[in-house]
Amino acid sequence: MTCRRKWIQISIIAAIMLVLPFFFPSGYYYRVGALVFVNALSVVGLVILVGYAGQISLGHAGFAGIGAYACALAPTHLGLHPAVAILLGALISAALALLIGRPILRLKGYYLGVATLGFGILVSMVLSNERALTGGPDGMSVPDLGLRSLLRDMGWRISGGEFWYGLNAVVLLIGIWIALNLYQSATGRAMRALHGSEVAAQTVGIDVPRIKLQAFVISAVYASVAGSLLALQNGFITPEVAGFMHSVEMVTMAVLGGVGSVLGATLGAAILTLLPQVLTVFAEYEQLVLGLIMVLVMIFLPRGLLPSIVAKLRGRGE
Amino acid sequence: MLTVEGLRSAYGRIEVLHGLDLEVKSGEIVTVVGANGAGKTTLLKCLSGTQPVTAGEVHFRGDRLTTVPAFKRLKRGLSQSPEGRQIFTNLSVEENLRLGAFLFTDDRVERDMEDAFEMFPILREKRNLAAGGLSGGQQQMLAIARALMGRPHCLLLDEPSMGLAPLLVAQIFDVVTLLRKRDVTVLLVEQNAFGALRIADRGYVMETGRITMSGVSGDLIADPRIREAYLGL
Amino acid sequence: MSILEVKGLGISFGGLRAVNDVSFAVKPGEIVSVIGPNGAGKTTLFNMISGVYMPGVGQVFLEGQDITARAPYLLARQGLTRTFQNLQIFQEMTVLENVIAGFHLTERGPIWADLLSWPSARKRAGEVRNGAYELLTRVRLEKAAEEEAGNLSYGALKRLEIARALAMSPKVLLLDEPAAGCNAVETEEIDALIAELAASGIAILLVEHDMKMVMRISNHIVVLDHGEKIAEGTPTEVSRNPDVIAAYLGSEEETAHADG
Amino acid sequence: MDALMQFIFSGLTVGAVYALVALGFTIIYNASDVVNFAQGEFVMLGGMITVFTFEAGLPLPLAALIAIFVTSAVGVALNKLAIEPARGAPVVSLIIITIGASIFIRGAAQIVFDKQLHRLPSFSGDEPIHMLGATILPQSLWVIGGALLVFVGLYLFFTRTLTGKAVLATANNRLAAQLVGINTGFMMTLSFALSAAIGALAGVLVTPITLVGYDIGVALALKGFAAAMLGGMGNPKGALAGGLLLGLFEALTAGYISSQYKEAVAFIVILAVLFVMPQGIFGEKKTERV
Amino acid sequence: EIRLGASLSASGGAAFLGDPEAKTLEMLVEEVNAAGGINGEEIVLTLYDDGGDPNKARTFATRLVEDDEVVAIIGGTTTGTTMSVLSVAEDEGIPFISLAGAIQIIDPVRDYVFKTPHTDRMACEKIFTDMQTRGISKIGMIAGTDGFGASMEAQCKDVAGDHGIEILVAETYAPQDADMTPQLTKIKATEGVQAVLNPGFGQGPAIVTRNYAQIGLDLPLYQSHGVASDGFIELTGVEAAEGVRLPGTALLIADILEDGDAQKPVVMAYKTAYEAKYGEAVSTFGGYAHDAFRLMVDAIARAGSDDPDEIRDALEETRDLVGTTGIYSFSADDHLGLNLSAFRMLEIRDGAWTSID
Ligand SMILES: Nc1ncnc2c1ncn2[C@@H]1O[C@H](COP(=O)(O)OP(=O)(O)OP(=O)(O)O)[C@@H](O)[C@H]1O
Ligand SMILES: Nc1ncnc2c1ncn2[C@@H]1O[C@H](COP(=O)(O)OP(=O)(O)OP(=O)(O)O)[C@@H](O)[C@H]1O
Ligand SMILES: [Mg+2]
Ligand SMILES: [Mg+2]
Repeated sequence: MTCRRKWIQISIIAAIMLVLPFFFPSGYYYRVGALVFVNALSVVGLVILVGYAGQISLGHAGFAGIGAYACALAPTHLGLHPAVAILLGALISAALALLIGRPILRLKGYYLGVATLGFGILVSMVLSNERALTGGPDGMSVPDLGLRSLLRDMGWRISGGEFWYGLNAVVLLIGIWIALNLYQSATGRAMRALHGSEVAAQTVGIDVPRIKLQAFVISAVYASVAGSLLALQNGFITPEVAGFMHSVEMVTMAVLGGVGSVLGATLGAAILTLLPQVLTVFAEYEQLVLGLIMVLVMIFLPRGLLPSIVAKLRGRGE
Repeated sequence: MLTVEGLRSAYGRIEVLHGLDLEVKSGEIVTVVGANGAGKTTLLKCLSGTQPVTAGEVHFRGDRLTTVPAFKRLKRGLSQSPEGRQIFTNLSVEENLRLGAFLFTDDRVERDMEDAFEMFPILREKRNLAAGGLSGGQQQMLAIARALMGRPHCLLLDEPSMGLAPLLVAQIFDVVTLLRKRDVTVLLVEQNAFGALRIADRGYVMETGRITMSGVSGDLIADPRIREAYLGL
Repeated sequence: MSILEVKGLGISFGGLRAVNDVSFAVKPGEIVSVIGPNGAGKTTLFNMISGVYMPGVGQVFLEGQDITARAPYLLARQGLTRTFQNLQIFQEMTVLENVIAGFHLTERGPIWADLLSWPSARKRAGEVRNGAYELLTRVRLEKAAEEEAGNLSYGALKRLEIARALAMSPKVLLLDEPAAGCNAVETEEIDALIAELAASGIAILLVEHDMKMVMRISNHIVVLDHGEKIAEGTPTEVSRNPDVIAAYLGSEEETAHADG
Repeated sequence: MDALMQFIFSGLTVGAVYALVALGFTIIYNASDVVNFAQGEFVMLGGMITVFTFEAGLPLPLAALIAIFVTSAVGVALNKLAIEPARGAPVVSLIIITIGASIFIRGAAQIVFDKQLHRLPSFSGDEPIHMLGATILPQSLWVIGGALLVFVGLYLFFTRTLTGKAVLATANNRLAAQLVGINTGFMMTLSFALSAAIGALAGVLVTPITLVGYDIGVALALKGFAAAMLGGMGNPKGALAGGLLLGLFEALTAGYISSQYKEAVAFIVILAVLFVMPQGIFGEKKTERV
Repeated sequence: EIRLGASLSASGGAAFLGDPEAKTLEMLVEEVNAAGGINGEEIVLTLYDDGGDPNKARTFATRLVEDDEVVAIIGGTTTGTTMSVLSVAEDEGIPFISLAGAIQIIDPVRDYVFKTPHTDRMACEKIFTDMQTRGISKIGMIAGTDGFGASMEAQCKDVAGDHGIEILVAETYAPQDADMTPQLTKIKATEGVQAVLNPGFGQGPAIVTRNYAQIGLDLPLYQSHGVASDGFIELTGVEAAEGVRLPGTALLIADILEDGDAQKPVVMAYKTAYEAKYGEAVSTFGGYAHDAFRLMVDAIARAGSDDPDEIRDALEETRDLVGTTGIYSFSADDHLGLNLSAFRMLEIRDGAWTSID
């Protein structure tokens, strides 16, 4: 039953991804779509950490930064192919998450928040201070993934926007599929259980520190891959990608969409990515309206968009 | 003193109280018994204002109470010792008691606190410790003592004997009896139905959100249906 | 041969000797009750045995192995689990999922299998689900299976905790006031359940203030007061012990008064 | 030696700024468990409103009072319009509300005021005071004094007054607080008003040193948050100590190790402290038993 | 109509730069349209605020090209945002004039990319030349860690040797730091330092300058063009600012320019119009936007078409266009087209700018 729900969810998203381009008036919309998918990917990862396991992170952009710079640095300095660099970035992120996760995850609530915040800041500081390597705050360019020219050689000509829209969509679908698998698995349940009560989780045999660590590492890998994809499609990267504001943006997307829900995360990412694009008509008032919308959503849909709406719909049904 | 008419209440869209009528007269001890999930706690929460009422009316000492916010009900003389104790775990025992008398600043606060310590000497021993560190039963004592600090005309007790040792259970029932002498009315929800009915004047039986029986305590104790369903005799 | 053995266990909280030099043993299939006044140290004793607190002194043995201060999840893997006096429920999961979580040790597998929804992982999940339903039926919560656990009444939650603990198929089960919040009839049901569990060979350590229940089902009783063991023995021995009567039970009349 | 003194003075000045922000967090946190990420915006409003009213010709003390008053009103409005309607929402949602509110306030400030930087004249002139071989600006003493004063006030409020206890009770168990007759809604309003007032006061005091612009809030909120966590959230002692320590770490690192990595070092110290004391230096363990 | 696009950092960390740039563009578009547009065609400006975020800047650049169908883009307040916009402009063949400082924007030369501000390197050279004439050879440096400060710091370190300047000590501060006395105390304690250079923008340089006075450092202090506006003197205070030197543009000293100066009419016109419209002082950055706009309008007018490629070609043929920053002449291998003479060495005396060239 739950398995069927998983496939329904994935099919709905896939269908939306497929149908949307028919309504795109210009190439710009592919770009925005591709961004939505990348952001959604990192937010889905965050849902595993925050929504499932109940552990906050205010520094997850740090992992995005690592993934992004792996794709910028490894090809230039190590001569690796960018695709390999994505894996390398994910590996480094995972290793780092493993390393710092142990001590950090002993902390609770806001204390964990400040520790992860510190991690994120350290990463972005290294990225912007080690100018010789990373180009400093001005950033550095990222080589092309090369996949598009490969496709072209095979006789399939697509624009950059279309290419990234497609690639990110596929990666996001895989990310969602994995997150949904996890949700209904033993590990995912253990994560949600320790979220409810750590002592009780322990008494049923759940190795709480280990499960927390798993959530942390998995979500770090999501962020890292998202960071890599972002860097590759932009062709240029600055330390902003690892900055505090990006971390906050990720958490906001997760909470806005509904922090326990993978689909909600996608929705949250979509909305917060689209909003600034829509709000440009307000020019000066953009920030004002953005803040207002955030507040209003949380007031009227306090559990996040998707869960609250679902609850409302159910209510009417009964 | 306290009258409830047609009370309905729901969690979300699931109604759990389906129109209750109930009356507590001044100076009476009235008990409500019922199985797990019957809605006893929900009833008390409606009376103390911490659970919204969807229909029906609550009147207390002549005033309509139905829409009065929870924090104003203590001022009117209605105090509750809630299920799950709900003490301030991060504050000390003494601060918990002091806050029980939040509405008062006169000298009587000190005396009431002394009374509380008389009643539960262990609380005096632990007065400066965080209440969260107390044992389960000690927390229960604190919750009752705190409710008394509010100088109620009517006291709502939700399973006051839960987690208390036999000696203390007896003592709690003694306290309730004593309160009547001080003109405090008591509405008592208890799983220890036998003990509760013994000290109560009247009793109500609740089943899945409805009152199914009511009467003078003695009659209820004698009623075979009750003896079988709730007293296990 | 005893399965659980406690030797000279003690702990202090800033000067207060909450538990002091307590020893006793439990055999498989035996029900041992720990009774004593409020604040006597019963829950603290449980906390030390189950690894939630680190004992100041003393040792705990499980099947002859020293398990003192071992992490709770490791103890769970060795077959020792417990319920809590202050409910510890996975509030935002459904009732059924709470019990499934209790099957964690049966269900868990390699993480990649979980991430990729490998057939083996799905198979295990399916089996566990059925087991969970059975347990819910046993504590009469099957109707509430899909309900969010936070919505249950207090008494129902107590039973849910027991079901979750049973999901572990423990060898030693610590129950902290399982009948609190249940009326006399409901208590009898829990009685029966506990007796049944003991009959199946589980060693049960019970804390409970309902003396009728304790006297009825215990094989052995340990009495604590102010952290010290003041008496132990069969229900009859203990109930006649003047120290126990003074510290805990009160006079016959009072006991009757309290328990009906 | 002289250099060390100079680093210490610098650290205390900056630390006092952090401490003021951290102290501002304390009250709202104590009333609701919410870290109000709009706290930095209160500081900004305090500074900006003072600058604009002062430039409009009002005397500085009056301008400052108006700023504090108006900012408190903004705090109350924030509570009434955004926090209270969301009652019962999970804490993360409330935090997102405060983040949204901070974006909103910043957006409003850039329209109502401008995007320029501004400065107020120092209260007691700019002549540096020479002490122990180093120099300190009189305005720094104002800031340090302000932080101490707010600390003492808050400390007394939470330990000596029934209202203070009622605020703590509200966060600890809102249901129980209502049962003992505490108007929890009012306690929230009160704490937002006080927090905002403290923030605004900080803004007035630090503007002569750090200048003020519509977007200074985020960085301040961040540092104040880190300081509060270092000291232990919710405890005025922790806020003061955390702020001053953070300032000192930064100044000493800048002086002796590397100015480039001074924030990094500060965060590493925070991580190290939390490793040993997971509740911060003065943070009390929440006592919840199983 | 002619569609122009812009992506600027009107908010965020670089709002300082982006805000006057945006205001300038809006003002000038109005002005040109009021005067009949370009060759009778009205200009339609689509302006986006990227908040200093390169990722957003790229999205907006794509939007400008694909959705708004602009024929040319002005913008990229910071180097990071410029680099993001740049690749879109290159890919799509849209002429783009950047308002950011880094040399990497036009070196190597890219077909469609131009820029108006001096490079950081030029600012460093101007400063070092001035130091040389004062006999200064050993200096300390304190730079902001923001893009502007870090980039200029790196450039200065790079060219210092060419001018016989040795950097004895280099410190940094974060953009929103409240006190820089530790760093300055370290510089003060460094043996042999003859002057201090502070690349940075925003409040940092003002606080550095005030701390400089506080700890009694009496060496010459050089600021960068990043703070070349009257606001800097206000924020710093007249006393502390006394004697500070920086490389600035004609715009700052419009009032005291000699009458024969070619730039005088241009800067006066811009300054008067801007200050009248917005009630705030002009800044160098607004000047960059002004120049970019003028260059673009001039090129479009000469091209006589709104074909991006023709505009690009016309831009590259620009000769002796007088702007507020300097006089521009682009060529196939120079897409900046300014020389060092565009910079003027300024000193603050009695709370006012004076030219010391
Ligand atoms: N927060 C809640 N949300 C949804 N449903 C609830 C909630 N609390 C209680 N219920 C439901 O309301 C009904 C009545 O519960 P209540 O707690 O009032 O029972 P009770 O008589 O006090 O039981 P007990 O003796 O176990 O304490 C139960 O069916 C319960 O599942
Ligand atoms: N974490 C703690 N901090 C401080 N004191 C504690 C702590 N845990 C237990 N205590 C104290 O130790 C004593 C024993 O408590 P415990 O909870 O074990 O009692 P109990 O026998 O379970 O009582 P009850 O029957 O009321 O549940 C009590 O006085 C309690 O206040
Ligand atoms: Mg109940
Ligand atoms: Mg106990």
